[in-house]
Amino acid sequence: MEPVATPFFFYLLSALAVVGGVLVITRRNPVHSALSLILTLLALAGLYLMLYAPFVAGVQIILYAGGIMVLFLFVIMLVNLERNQKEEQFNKTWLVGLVAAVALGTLFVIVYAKGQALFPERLAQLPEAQNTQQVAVLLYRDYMFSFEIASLLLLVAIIGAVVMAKKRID
Amino acid sequence: MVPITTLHYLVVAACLFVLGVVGVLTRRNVVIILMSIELILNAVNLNLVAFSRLYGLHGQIFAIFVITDAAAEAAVGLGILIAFFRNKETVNVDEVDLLKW
Amino acid sequence: MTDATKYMSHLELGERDETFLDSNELIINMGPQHPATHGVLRVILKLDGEKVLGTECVIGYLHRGVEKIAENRTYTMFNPYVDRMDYVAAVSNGLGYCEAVEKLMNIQAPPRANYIRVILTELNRIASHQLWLGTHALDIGAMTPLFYTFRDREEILKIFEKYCGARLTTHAFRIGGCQYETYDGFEKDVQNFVTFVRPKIDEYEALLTSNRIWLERTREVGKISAKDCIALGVTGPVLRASGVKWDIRKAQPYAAYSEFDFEIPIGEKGDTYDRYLVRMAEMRQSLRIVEQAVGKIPSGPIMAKVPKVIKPPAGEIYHSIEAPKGELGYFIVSDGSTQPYRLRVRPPSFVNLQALDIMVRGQLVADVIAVIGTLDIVLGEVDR
Amino acid sequence: MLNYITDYLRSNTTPGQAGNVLWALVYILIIFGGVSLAVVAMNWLERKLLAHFQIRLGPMRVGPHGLLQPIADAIKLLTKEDIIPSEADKPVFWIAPVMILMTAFSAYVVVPFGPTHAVTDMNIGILFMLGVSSLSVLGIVMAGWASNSHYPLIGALRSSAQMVSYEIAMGLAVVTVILMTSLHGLGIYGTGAGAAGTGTLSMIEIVKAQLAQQTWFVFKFFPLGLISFFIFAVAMVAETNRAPFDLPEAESELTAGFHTEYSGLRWSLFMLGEYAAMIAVSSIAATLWLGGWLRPFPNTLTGDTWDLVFSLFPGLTFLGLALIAFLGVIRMPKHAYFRLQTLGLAGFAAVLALIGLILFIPPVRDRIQDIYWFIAKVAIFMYLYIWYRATFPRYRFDQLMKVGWKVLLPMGIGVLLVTAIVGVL
Repeated sequence: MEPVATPFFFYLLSALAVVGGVLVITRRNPVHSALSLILTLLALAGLYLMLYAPFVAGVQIILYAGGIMVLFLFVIMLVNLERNQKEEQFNKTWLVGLVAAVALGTLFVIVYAKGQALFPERLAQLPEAQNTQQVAVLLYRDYMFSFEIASLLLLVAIIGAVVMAKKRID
Repeated sequence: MVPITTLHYLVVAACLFVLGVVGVLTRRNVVIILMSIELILNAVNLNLVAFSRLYGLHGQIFAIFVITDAAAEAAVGLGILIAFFRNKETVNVDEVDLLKW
Repeated sequence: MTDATKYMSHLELGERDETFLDSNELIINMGPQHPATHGVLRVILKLDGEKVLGTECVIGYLHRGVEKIAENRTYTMFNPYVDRMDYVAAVSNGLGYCEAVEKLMNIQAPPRANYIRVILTELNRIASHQLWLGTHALDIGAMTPLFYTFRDREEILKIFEKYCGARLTTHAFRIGGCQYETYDGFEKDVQNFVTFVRPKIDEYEALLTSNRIWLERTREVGKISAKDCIALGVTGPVLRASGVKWDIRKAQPYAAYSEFDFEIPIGEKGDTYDRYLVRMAEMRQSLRIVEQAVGKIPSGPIMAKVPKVIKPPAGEIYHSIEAPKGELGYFIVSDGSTQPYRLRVRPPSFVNLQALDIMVRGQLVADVIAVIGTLDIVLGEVDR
Repeated sequence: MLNYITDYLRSNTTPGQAGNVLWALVYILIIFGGVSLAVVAMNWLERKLLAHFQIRLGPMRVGPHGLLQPIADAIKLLTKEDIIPSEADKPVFWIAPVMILMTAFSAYVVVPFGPTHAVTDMNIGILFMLGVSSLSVLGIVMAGWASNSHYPLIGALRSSAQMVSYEIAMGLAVVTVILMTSLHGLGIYGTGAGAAGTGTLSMIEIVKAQLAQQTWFVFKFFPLGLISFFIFAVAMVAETNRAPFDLPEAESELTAGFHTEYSGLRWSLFMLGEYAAMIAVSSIAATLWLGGWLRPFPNTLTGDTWDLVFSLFPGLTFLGLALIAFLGVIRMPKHAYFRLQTLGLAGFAAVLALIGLILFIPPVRDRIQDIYWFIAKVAIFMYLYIWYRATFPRYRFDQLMKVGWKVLLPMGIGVLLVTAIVGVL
């Protein structure tokens, strides 16, 4: 069954994502930036749902929006300095950065314009109803080793974060 | 209306990617730089998931790994940030000009 | 004995910190408008995250100058004022004052008056402990005990009302004895109350004593050693919970206390849980005293021979009683006139409040609430 | 039109699965209205029950037995001045309550009130619910930060730390159940989405798995199911910031926690969100462990007679409520002042009795049964919430963290491991 009003939702969600992204890099107050980033993340979760990837969408919501962003907000509140907001927000090389970014964007546009033919327009009809089960099968069969490595990475990250953030007792 | 194709998603991803790059290159606040990196990772994720519709589920698996990675990166990055802030009372990157203090 | 001055807290309140990083201290102001400070106590907390580095009490929001007022009132006129200090235990305040003046004038209250005094004072002790239990439990988050204790405290207030017409600030006693003879059925009312409230105390204990969360919230919280207690002059249940068997009713018996058989419950560790247990046991002991007193109340006059104009001889006197909160002392200097030359009150709450700082240092913010509750302070008495 | 409705009622898919936008919207509206009504009812019930736990009467003035009190409260809150602190961050201050409300209500999208009574049956059902309810942390942090005041900020930080910690224990308990959907042992559950030994995240499929395995998961692999249920039941109280884990709004310490600076309508949105979240997590617990819409004793008391007996329960409940209301009418004081109230209560009783009678009509009876059992199970949890609040003191913050990380988390991991081992054996 074809989802209803696909273009409408696509444009809405993409607009939200891009606007959120713009706000992230322009807001003076880091908390506002973080909230904009949450908007982007949620819009992306919606896009994943439209791409028949419900599991990734769920992980996006629970891990990104509900986990990582809370961490960000926590840290922002810990280091939130009034003084910081009054300072110059962009560094001295902002012009160079902007030029580099524009060049990168142009590159993308060129690649997409040239390579449009490369992307086949056939859509693999992935059965949404079985998405989670299929992801699980792939994850625990073909990508078992990577999965274990990822868990190790997380462990290292936990220890690293604790070591970094722990108060030194002199 | 034009039907939504994979290319549409790729364009959105490209926009987010460029925004992330601009953020990393121009902002001074470390927290916002870290958030811009998250933007870049998300752009990549969108690409992966969009392609997974064409080439099978592997893209989604990669997206999940990227999210895992992002969690680890955020944890360590913010840990460093706190340690740094505790010593220097600032969160601006261009003031990180000493290797030791 | 330890040097008491080393416990006096001096917070440097100069720099205000803008951040919440745990490397810096945070100064937070609790009160005077705060639901858990039991009135208008203001506590300035110096925090490291949630950990308390130090406290400073700012008092005086309820200061009425009771001691100064005494110098401009005759001894009789000043009597009702003392009710307004510890308004939760007004009867005890009145007893202390009357006995101090009697001692100054060398008057002996008749035995029947003494018995009535003991009964009312002990009832008041139960009422005070009930109110403490309700509010203390509410501070720690248990809502229900409050309503249970208020239901039972109501019965005591009814007895007071029937006896002297007032419920809270009773002004029950006069210099030289009691103003009123007991009403018909007083003994029966008191007896009924004793049988009524015994199972109720078990009910409070059923709600709290073995409640795991209650144990975790009160055990090892706000510990104070017997040595520190003595050094700071802390008295009452707080002192007894630290293991010191000091109760003025036994140590220097006043009124008719030497004629009754009761025990002094003491604790071991001096933490909040022990203080809770001590007070619960004290309620039971008070019931025992009340029961004995009602059983053998003598007949006779209720007022000693007191001159019309109370004019104590020149001299000074210190008399203290065991109020529900601790040692309540009155120091009166008389110049031989009808008004005291100087009157000084030693209120238990005021002295006990000093212990707050050493009890909460190193503990968490939530414990400050528990400790303020367990000290059982009444701001009317702290500020006078 | 009528045909269309009856046709739809006979179908055996959820509107979301059928792609029927209209019916999905109708369901959403019904759920929104129903949950709001339930919150209002909860408000009244909580005050009444709490009062009776504490030997008081509770609201008695507005309407008979205070039945109209929630309406009076609502009017008061709506007409109250809406204060925004001058130093507050206005946009964030604005969005925070809306965020909490939105997350609380969007979780209901996947709650199965019956085999077809859900807005949609998502493939990631339970993951979606957990994810969306974890978003309410953001609302709390935003509210605390935007207020620009010490107490709300501390309340918000405490709250988010608490919710993030307990989410982990909660997730582990949920994973145990998901594992159970694939471990049948009896060899019955071999069809549908979870075929070939794979489990399922879909809320409806989880209940169907319980039906197929002929056991509620709370009793499965006794006592493993029970332990995981216990973990969830504790974690869910902490997750919704209710007593004895109500530290974020610990009245005696932080005045009112993250919503100290809120008043009027916005404050009522917080309350609405809180209660809606309570009902949402309770429905997760009911679905995952207590068999969702399944009636009690599905495997021992079988047969048409028992089916009939259990299908009479909804009607009987309403008749019972009507009876209580009638008793109230009889016990009303006979005084002119109370005439209106007595009449109102009698009318209320009559409405209840009428609903009860309608529920005895066979077609209605059959359709309503599932919903009735589901709501009954959720109601048990709501009662427990109130009971906890009346009984327990409040945990201290470090103790709360200790319970979360040192008790529930290892327990959750242990149960998960043992379940996996037992299931394979």
